[in-house]
Amino acid sequence: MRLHEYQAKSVFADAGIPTPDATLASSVEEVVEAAEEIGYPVAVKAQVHVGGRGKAGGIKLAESRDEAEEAAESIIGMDLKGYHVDRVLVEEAVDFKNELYVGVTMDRGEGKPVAMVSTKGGVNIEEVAEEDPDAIAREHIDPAFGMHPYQARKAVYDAGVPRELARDVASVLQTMYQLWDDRDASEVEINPLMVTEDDEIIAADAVMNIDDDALFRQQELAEMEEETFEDDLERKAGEYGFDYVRLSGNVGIIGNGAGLVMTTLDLVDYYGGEPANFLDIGGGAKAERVANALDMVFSDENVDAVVFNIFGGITRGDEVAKGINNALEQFDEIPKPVVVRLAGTNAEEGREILNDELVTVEETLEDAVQRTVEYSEEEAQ
Amino acid sequence: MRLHEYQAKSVFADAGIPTPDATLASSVEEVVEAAEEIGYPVAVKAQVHVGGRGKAGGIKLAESRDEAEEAAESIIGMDLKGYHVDRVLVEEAVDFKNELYVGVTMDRGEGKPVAMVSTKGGVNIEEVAEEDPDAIAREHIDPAFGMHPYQARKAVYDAGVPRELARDVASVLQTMYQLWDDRDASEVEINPLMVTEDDEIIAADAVMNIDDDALFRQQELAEMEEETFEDDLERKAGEYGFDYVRLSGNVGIIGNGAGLVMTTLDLVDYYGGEPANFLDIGGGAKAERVANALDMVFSDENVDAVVFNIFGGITRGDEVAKGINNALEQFDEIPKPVVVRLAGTNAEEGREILNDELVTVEETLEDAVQRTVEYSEEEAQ
Amino acid sequence: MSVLVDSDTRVVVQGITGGEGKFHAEQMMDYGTNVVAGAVPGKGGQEVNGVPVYDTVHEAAREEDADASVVFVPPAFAGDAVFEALDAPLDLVVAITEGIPTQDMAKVNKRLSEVDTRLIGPNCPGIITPGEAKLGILPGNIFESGDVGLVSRSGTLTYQVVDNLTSRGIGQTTAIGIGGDPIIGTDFIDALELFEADPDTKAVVMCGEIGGEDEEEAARYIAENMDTPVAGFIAGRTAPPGKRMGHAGAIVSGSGTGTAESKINALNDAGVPVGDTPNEVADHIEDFL
Amino acid sequence: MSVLVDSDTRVVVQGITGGEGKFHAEQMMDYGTNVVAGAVPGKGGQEVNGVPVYDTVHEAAREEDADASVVFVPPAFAGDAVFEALDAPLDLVVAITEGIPTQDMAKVNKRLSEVDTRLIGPNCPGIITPGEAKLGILPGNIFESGDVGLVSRSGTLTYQVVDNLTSRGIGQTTAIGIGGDPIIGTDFIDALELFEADPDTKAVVMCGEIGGEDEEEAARYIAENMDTPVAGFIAGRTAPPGKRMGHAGAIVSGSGTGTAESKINALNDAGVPVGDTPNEVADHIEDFL
Repeated sequence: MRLHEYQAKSVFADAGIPTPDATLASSVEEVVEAAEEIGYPVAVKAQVHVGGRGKAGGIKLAESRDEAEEAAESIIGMDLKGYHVDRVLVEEAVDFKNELYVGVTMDRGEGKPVAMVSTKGGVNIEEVAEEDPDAIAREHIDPAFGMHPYQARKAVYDAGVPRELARDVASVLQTMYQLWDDRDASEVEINPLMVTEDDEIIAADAVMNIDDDALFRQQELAEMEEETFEDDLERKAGEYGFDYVRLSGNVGIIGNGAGLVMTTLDLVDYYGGEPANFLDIGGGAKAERVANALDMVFSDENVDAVVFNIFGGITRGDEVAKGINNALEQFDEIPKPVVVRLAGTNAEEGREILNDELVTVEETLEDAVQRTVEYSEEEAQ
Repeated sequence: MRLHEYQAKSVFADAGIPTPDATLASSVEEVVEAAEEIGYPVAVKAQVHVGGRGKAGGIKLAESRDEAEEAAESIIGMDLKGYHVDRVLVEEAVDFKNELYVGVTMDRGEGKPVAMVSTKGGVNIEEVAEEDPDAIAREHIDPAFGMHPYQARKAVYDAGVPRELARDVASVLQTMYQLWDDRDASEVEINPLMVTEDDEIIAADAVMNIDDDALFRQQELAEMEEETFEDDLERKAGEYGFDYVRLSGNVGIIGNGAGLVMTTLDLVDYYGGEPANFLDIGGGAKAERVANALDMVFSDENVDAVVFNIFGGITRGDEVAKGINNALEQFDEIPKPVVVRLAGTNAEEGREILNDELVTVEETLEDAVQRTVEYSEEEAQ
Repeated sequence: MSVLVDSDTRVVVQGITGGEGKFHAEQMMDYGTNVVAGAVPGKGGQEVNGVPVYDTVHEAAREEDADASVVFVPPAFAGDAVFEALDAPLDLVVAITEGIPTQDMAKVNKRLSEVDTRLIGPNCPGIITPGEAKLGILPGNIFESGDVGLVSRSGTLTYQVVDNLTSRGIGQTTAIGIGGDPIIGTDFIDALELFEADPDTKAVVMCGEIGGEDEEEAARYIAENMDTPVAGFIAGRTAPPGKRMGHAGAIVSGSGTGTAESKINALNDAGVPVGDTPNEVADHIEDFL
Repeated sequence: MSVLVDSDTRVVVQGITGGEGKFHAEQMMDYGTNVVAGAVPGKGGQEVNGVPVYDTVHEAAREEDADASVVFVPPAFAGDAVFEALDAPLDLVVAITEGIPTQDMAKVNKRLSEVDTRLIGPNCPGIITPGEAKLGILPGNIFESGDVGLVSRSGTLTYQVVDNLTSRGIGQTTAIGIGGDPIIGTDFIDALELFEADPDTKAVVMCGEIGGEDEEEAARYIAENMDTPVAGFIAGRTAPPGKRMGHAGAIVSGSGTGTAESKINALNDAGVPVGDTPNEVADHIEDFL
């Protein structure tokens, strides 16, 4: 789960990290009111989960009431890389002489968190990492001990943060690790951490991503999740409890197990088709889940044909077959061609049950995918 | 720092551990009022830092108003093993079918905390440890990870706590470890943890000792420290910042460094004298500390003679000598004979400075102690 | 022969009284696995499928001389269950549970560096030595005893590849599902090392997927240390960056690390042929044998 | 010869800009100790007594090739300072600071089990190899180079015993003050092991005190592993139970463990003569040589 900038900033501010004066607004009037209250210049910033908001026109600086109005009008309601902008953060524009980067993330390779500090803030840190890796000081944290104070200091000094700022930046980093740890974050980041002329530091942006698997014990953060901002189909997948990713093609894909579904996608591509989605119904799926999965792909207007690929381990082929039959029997006409491939536990029983007036049955993965791609090409014409 | 029972219980209760209804009282009237409010039977318990309060008459059960009055009269104002009882805890007397023990302490040998559970609660756990060590389940905790939930369960099951109580007792133990860790405790203990007829558990006593060295970061607990209950001389030592222990003899002992002071005590004993105190003035002592130390031992009515034993490392002999001269010159008459032995850094310079009209100077530790013991015997006559 | 588990392995099932635990304990026993105990706090003294249940893993290990466990404990408590098994200590812990918080696993990972116990998983189908024992949820019937070792980050994809092998008469020494999470116990290199040391394993299938750099590191390991031939498969060639493909670990980061292309190239550079389809993997293995 | 430190040891002083740190850095240098750097956060770039100061121990170690440190950091920050030195990593860390919270030391103790660094202290006077180097606050002038190793939980008591030795012309190989806290790095056994292995150490003095069971364990170690003769001293024979005698570790528990009597008996049983006075310890050592 990714927090919005305004949410992350409020979490950071509560923990004692300095953030600019800011107000959330969802109308032009509210933006102007907030801007007048805060005083110019202000930044008007779209609150959507999209990287590179600035370049895409989602962040505008306003020096006056007119400019604030203008910024609000152009941003509120805009479509930013597919996301509709409902709300903006109106924020004091901070004068700065320098931009730093501080963040904590999980280093998969090491299996432990890593704290990072750089004096090259304000730009994409992944670019810095590629072009000038030495510009980022990294300090791995032992998750049993947590971050020792000396580690925060070391990262800050190693990064070359000026000595007069070191104590404050180290303190921010220590707080960020604490948040990372306490809140089950997968990532926390301030980029840029601005340095003012008076050597004050202030978090001009804020990123906080929470481990979805830990939301059960992060109630306060879980409640911040805002469904309205998500893709409709992805929301539906969330309700059904599917792992789902929407893609740009026209071949709907349903399967059990992430690796197998990914492989099905790859085979669709391999045989010249274009995957419309990743949909994993998980293990041990019963009839209702099967029907829900079909509902998902049928709801996607881009889908022209569907491949249903099940390798039964826990999942039983006859259960799946029944589910498919039941789900499809409710239609007067099947909306899109469905190809089913069953293997593993009770696969034969399943294939026997499957109503081949409703679906095309194939025995091998390769045949099923090829057939589906053919259907999708026919339908697309 | 040792918390009083009522303080420890309030800390435990705030953390969610069940404790009996109780009110602190400092007069007979208050006791009766509290008892009437709580309902009989109640226990009236002296709040002093003394082990074995019950046997010594510091805990009484009252079934009625008269008995409550009687108990209050006998306990408030009593002298309990040298401690004056100012206050009592009036507490709901809990009906129980069983008494458990739970505690967390530091295992010095292992250098890590150990959680302990026993079904033999209600008696001195150290006696249980000696007579029936297997009756105590011990679980060492890795201080970097803290107590894993399974460790609390394991200790509880290993101790043979009945299965229907296991979850609750494990939860209490987990909470106690958390308190131990969060509050820099050196020891937390509930003995007995009573089990009622309804299989409820309740902390009938509570011990919580805090690491003095960590009080700087335990402000809330540090504020609970109640000077009024302490020995006057020990309080004075606290104000002066000395390590001081009052003993029963008549030879006052001042020295620098715990090991050397202990050795001086031992030598006093070895040469037939009786130490009146342990007083370590610490390293690098300046004139004022020297004067304060002399004030301490002179204030002790039991002291008949004083040995001042300094081995200079950081501490300079000439500084100490000046301090002794200055301190003693303020007296018209030196209240008790003082023997000084200086060795180490600038010892010779120190011995030259020392005013031997005020003090007796000896070169070796053995001679100094022997001479002091002689003085103490003369004075005592 | 086999690696890690065989018919002598004495197994504790953690969470044996839950739905999944009970079902799979029975499945494992039916397959021939030597399940000697269950461990569930508060359920000590009960029996499940004739297997005695203990309150703690320590007690189960002590009383039944167990040396391995399979964890079917819900994600909120699974990290603790793994710690319990590591500290018992057992020799092998197989964690099936999906959805353990990553920070819990980071702590488990730290403990793993301190003990001799091997962890497989979490979020994995388990491990099977065909005809001897399975610890986990793999469907026993698709496996056959033979010469090929298999290691995979994925569950059903493993079954797919095994099916392709078995249907050609190519059996397996042992198959290890290492799991799809970002932080796991046994990784590719650990498994490859075991297979390389096993004289009966004549070839190895390694099924990777997008995310992380374990496949790249495994490729380096293979190039430098392995004589046993390896064929590979990488799922997720068509996955877009920044989207998690089901598995918590299957994600191509924004900076472009973790792509299928990088992994396939690394494997090819190490002399490992990578199949475009699961069936092609079986072709390569057939060539090796 | 000597153990642990000599004139080649390259020393960082942590907290060199504080009053104590500065004073003792100078004292150490006057004694001949090779102090190559100081480490104080925020003071990097300064010089103290001509010694360069760095912001981190890592930097000091890297730039000056240091292998040991002495910690003069206030108790609230000293645990962290020790971690920093352990992780730098240095070979030897000597923590002089008194009053470090016990729970901080329990965490340090855990880290010590993971690294190769040796910690001496905390709450100790340090270590000295007479004529070569001292790391700590011991008064150099009372020591003399010679054949006797010394290990002690106490500071000034050590000086007393050394004085009794030196005044008879008995010099020391190395003297180690292991400190008076309940949780310490190097303990008696560690130190005894070093002396036993040092061919130049012909006899050892071990000064214990009440509290804990380290002396009893050391006695067992001596009986089983040492050829070098050992003489002992135990302070606190007259200490009442339950009262802390200055040192955080010097306390006879209510249950009667940690008494001087128990320690003296254990040492006697191990063939170690225990002096009633410091001077008697010197008598025993004289007999050995």
